[in-house]
Amino acid sequence: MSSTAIAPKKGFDVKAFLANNGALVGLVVLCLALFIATPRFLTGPNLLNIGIQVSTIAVMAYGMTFVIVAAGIDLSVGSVAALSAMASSYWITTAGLPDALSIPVGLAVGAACGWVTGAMSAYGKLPTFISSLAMLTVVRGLTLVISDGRPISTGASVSWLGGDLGVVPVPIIILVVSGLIAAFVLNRTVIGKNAFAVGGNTEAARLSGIPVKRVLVTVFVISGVFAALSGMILAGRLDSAQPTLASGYELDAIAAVVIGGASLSGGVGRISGTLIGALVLAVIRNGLNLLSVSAFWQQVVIGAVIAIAVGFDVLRRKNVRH
Amino acid sequence: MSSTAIAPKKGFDVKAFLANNGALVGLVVLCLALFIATPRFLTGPNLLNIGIQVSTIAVMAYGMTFVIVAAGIDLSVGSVAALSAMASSYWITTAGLPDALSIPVGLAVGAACGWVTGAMSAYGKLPTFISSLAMLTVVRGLTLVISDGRPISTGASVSWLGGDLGVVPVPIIILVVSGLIAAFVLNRTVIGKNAFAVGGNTEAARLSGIPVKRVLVTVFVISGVFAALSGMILAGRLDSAQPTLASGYELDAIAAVVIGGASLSGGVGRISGTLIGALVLAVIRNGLNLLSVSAFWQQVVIGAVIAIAVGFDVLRRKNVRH
Amino acid sequence: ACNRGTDAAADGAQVTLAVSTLNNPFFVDLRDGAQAEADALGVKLSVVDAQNDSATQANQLATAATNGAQGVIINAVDTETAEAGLAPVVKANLPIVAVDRSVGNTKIASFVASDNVAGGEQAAKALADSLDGKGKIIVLEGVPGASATNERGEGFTKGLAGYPDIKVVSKQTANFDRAEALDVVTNLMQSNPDAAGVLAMNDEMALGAIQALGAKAGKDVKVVGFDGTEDGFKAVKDGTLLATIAQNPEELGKQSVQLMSKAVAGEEVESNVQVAVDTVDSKNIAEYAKN
Amino acid sequence: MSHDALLVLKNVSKSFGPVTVIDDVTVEVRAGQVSVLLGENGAGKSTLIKMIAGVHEPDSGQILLDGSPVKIPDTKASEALGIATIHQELNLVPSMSIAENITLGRVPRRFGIINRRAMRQIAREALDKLGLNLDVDTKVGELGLAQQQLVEIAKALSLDARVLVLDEPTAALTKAEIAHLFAVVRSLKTQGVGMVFISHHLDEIAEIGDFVNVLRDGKFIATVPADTEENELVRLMVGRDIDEQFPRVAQEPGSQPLLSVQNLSEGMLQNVSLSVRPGEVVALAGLMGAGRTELIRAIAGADKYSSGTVLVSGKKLPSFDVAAATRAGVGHVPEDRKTQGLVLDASVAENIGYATMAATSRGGLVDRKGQRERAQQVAERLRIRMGSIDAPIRSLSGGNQQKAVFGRWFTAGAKVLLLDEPTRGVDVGAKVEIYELINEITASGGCVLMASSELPEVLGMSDRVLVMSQGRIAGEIPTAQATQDSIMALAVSNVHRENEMEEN
Ligand SMILES: Nc1ncnc2c1ncn2[C@@H]1O[C@H](COP(=O)(O)OP(=O)(O)OP(=O)(O)O)[C@@H](O)[C@H]1O
Ligand SMILES: Nc1ncnc2c1ncn2[C@@H]1O[C@H](COP(=O)(O)OP(=O)(O)OP(=O)(O)O)[C@@H](O)[C@H]1O
Ligand SMILES: O[C@@H]1[C@H](O)[C@H](O)CO[C@H]1O
Ligand SMILES: [Mg+2]
Ligand SMILES: [Mg+2]
Repeated sequence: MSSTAIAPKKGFDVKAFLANNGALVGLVVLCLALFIATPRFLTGPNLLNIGIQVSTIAVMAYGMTFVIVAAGIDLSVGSVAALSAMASSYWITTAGLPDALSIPVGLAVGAACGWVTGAMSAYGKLPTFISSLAMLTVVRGLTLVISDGRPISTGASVSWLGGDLGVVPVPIIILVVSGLIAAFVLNRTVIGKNAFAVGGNTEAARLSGIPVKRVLVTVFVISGVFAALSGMILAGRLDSAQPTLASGYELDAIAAVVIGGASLSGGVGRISGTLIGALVLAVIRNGLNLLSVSAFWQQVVIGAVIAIAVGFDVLRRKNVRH
Repeated sequence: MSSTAIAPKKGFDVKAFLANNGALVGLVVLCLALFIATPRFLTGPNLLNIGIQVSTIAVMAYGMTFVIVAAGIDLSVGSVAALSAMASSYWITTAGLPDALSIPVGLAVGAACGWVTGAMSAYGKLPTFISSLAMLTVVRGLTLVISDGRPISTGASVSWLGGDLGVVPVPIIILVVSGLIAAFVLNRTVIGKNAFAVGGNTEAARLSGIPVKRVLVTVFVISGVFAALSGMILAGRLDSAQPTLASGYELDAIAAVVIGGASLSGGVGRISGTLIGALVLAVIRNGLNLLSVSAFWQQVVIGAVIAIAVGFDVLRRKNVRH
Repeated sequence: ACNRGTDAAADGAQVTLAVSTLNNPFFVDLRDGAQAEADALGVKLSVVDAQNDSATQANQLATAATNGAQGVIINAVDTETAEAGLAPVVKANLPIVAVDRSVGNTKIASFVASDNVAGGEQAAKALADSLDGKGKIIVLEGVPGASATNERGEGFTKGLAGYPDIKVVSKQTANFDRAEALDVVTNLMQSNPDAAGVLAMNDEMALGAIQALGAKAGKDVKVVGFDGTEDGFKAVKDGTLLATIAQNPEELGKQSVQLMSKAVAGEEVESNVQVAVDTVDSKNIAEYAKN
Repeated sequence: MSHDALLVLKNVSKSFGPVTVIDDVTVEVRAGQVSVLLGENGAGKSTLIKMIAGVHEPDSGQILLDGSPVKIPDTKASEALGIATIHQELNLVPSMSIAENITLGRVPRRFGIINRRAMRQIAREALDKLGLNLDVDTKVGELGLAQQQLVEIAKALSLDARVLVLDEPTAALTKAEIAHLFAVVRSLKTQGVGMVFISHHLDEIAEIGDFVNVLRDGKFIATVPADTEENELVRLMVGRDIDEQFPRVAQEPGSQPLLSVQNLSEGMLQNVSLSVRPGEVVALAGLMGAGRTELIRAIAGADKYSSGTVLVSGKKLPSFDVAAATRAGVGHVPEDRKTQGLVLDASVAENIGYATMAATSRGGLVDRKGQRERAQQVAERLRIRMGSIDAPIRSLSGGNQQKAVFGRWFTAGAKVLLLDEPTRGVDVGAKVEIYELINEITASGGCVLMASSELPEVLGMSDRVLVMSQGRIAGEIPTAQATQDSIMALAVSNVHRENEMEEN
């Protein structure tokens, strides 16, 4: 008897492909439908638009993927994006400190927020839904306090995040580069693998000597940093940090991660899936605008398409598990 | 040899009391603080106000408790409240049909929405986060479509829901009566027990012959009906069904359930806890208004108090488990 | 820079109307005014709703710049950020008409609006006068940080400056929302039972306040709103609302489309169109109320 | 086929994807008899009985009940046909009470309203059959694994089924509970209930079985009488002979204790002191609920303790810190692999590698190649039967999962191995592999503290036996002098004897 008695079939396996790319199929179907419906969809400028538009949610969702993989949830990302953008703009515009530091300051604020949320859950034992809900409110309040409810202009470096590098929009570059980094950290480093273990079975992870609390704090710090980056991209695109920036984005970010195949009960998730999930959302919105669907019906359609896109993902799971 | 080696202590057990009433302690502390801070807090009229104000979130959260106990989540409740209120008002005000049926129509709409969400998850295998998120968007869109973005006046019976019966406000009566019904169904009926079983261990429930899918649909229908009731109370208090009614309330409703001691991973939850959770939220808001805390700082304080209130609940768990 | 829609030429111009939100009757009226005019002129109007989010609006504007629209009418979510959001539209060389809210320094064909600061001032004066210049009042603010909130707040301050005996006992937000105003005012009347007036930044919140005040509304406590919505007028007629600052959203929408269709045709248009803001109270309600 | 067959699985097959797990197997269940299913880990025993339980439908073949073909698409259908199943892995709702679990899916009710009195009554009767004196309102999550297993058994018994399937019900039980269970099984036999019994404890087969169906690699091998000699059963099962079931090679223990526990108290544990020297295997014996698991967990850092010290090589370990214990060379195979041992969605390689991941990483990067190779090696040594090293561990049979948890600590090079029922559900052949690894660890200067309810294992593999009773160490016996009776005598003693038995 050999320990690997059961040899897997070789060659291209359609089921296996579907298994790993359920949401991708949904995305492709969606794009095909739009391509048939309107010639404007598949033009260079429109694709660039989609790339820019997807960047904020996708970057935020990259960070969220870590939290969800570790079986948590981070409702604070929208608020953290706003506070970070506000802090980085305050730093230069109001406080007059060196612009070179404004992006690091924004990222540090994001990390600090994430640390607090993570620590409340890891050491204070609050469910992450509650710690991050509390932070959602607190951080939005702080954003209003430091801005006095008014927008603050961004400095040159944050504005650059929303601009172009040659012909390529900077948000798209960040989308790709930060996605690669996120995927690398999630799949290749101890941090990422620990997140999977903690999310898959916290007790088993703990009994294997994995520092569960530190892992929880770490994933929230990562989420905070990505949220900060996302907030600064958004502020950069608007040339201004708004106190209401990114409010409600948390649900979109979570949806992107889940559409991408992650499970809210933890242990499962991929950065490429998250990107696909974010693209599904961005493409639906873009397409409905292109098709001039009435604003009220747009909402109906968006909801339906989210359900259908994830439905494709469910199909794949049927093909695999029993 | 005795298999019950560890005999439980008799007499009043402070730990056990805390164990079952963590959030209650948080609420009491909160009330004491407010009582010291402002004499207006503990007046009859103000307590009635709180009762009325808590009713919408609490009623919504009663239904949510069933879903969370069954390890689901229902993000659609705010939208369902709005659609039901709108439908019941449209029924009489716009369509001119008999007022006597407007409340049943509203409840039926809520049940139907819940059925769809539940069916998407039970039979379509979508995670409840996604099915209910899709419904959140779809149902809000439908509300806008039927109202064309404008408020519709409520009929007499829905308005009555927001009025008084003698000296007692009807919302408070509904708060109490529907709470008792919810607690009865959750604890004493097969429906409730099945929800606990499915949420506690789906696989075990399935292997024990519990119709898991039907249970999932049922809890969503219950949630839909309570959301509808909550929406009609709110519309009754305003004498008008608004297209934006109850938007964002889902997070409050979920927070109430979790503050009340339920676990988002399912299998745990109590209606009395949910009521306490909703009261914590309502009392904070009422108190901050009474104290005229600035709008910006209010958000900071609300977030902090949510974290602290749940912190009390965590304390209790420390005292009990190992 | 992009393919302009030649296919649209047959039925007239193709224009995008980017609205801040349609969850508020005010903007629904604005859209209706615009749509009616567009139908009359044979303009193909596509309406997008940003749901009060600047970034969503920026996305919609970017899409409009590449989807073959020949002009963009914008009701900005926020004045400050509109400038950046409109950049792709400017780059595509499309004419822009701003409606209701200004769009910073962007070069636009025309701006159609009523003045929020002036309106705020009028509202404050109407309330102060009815209280004979003295008494405690409550201010209900809109969504924190929204330009309408900031501008009307500025107007309130200006308007109340002339009445030293009017005391603002509490300033709270109800996020432009009727249900929220109901709870906030109920609570505030507990801590300030002797308040004599409520100054609300829009009609929705004023109506919530009236609901909270019950029988006191219009008698012991005067309420002033802003917008002139249908429900607002009805409340003025009933005597529960002292006054509302009527903007004319339908007119705003209508004019913006007229201006746009001229701009698309290459005609010169007036760069600044003021739509009158009126204080509507029991004296002149008959001219406004529809029924 | 005999004519008193109650239930027949006729030429059934089952594949998962490309893998054929059950290949044209025919077995029968007879009224009033216990049919034993015997086979190695992964042979297909659980898969086969899941066809009767309504979990899997056969891809081909037939199920005959009373001679006529039936379909069993789900659990309800199975129950309706009078079949009750105790699955290998526990299927209880931890947040619900014992009574609620026992009546799960069939609570006594009227108009949908639960009759709580009747519910408790049913539960109490079911527990009584097993001689269990537990409060039926206790939450199942608060029970130890053995008690949970008994609740699971009680639940199936309360169904009054015609066919009762027991998939390794005794794996987590001590002798006393097993005796109770077998008494119930015998009385069910007289009532004409047909039973299927799966166990890796060969001595139980002769004791309770009537005939044995042997499976190997998903294929039917033979039907033999239950009193067939153990060696013959092993040969049928693994296809080769096993020389020695307990190949313990004792070492001369070192002089300084490697693991030393002093006056540890927490919960039911009272002033527990013990020490284990390099090269030693010390067994912890005791009755169900004696506190062995609690002790092992406290030493491993899994639970807090209120007083006492744990030393490894003379250095104090912080309380409640598994990571620190791991760094000090402690390895812990927990009692319940499913809830405490495994990340079910992760691959076999990842599960084996958790304890070495951080230590072998470079610059925070996981050494993926090395991790896989190490996992592959240990999987081969332990003969883990799997699709591939990258298959999710969920798809492995229970015994193979158990071997993977063990493999994790072997790979990590743990010096102090804390084993809690280490061979639960492991077949005779694979047990030997695990024992060999234990030998290897002690030969290289490591030590093992092993809680086990399997007395043959305790007697066969340890050098010394510590017997626990009610949270105390009731006594110590050198294994060479220990007998089942001498151990049991200490296990039931509730007297305070710590003075007599203070060691070192
Ligand atoms: N859902 C599944 N998907 C893929 N493979 C599976 C699945 N369930 C079982 N298997 C495979 O089927 C084989 C038989 O498993 P089964 O659980 O029936 O073994 P068993 O005889 O009960 O072993 P044990 O004694 O360890 O419990 C194993 O190789 C296992 O990996
Ligand atoms: N998490 C828990 N909460 C409450 N009681 C517990 C918990 N874990 C164990 N116990 C109880 O503590 C006692 C000691 O259990 P432990 O598991 O240590 O015993 P054991 O000797 O390992 O026996 P077995 O594992 O066979 O049950 C038992 O009575 C058990 O019910
Ligand atoms: O003018 C509008 C209305 O007053 C509305 O109520 C809020 O937003 C403003 O811009
Ligand atoms: Mg098995
Ligand atoms: Mg044990």
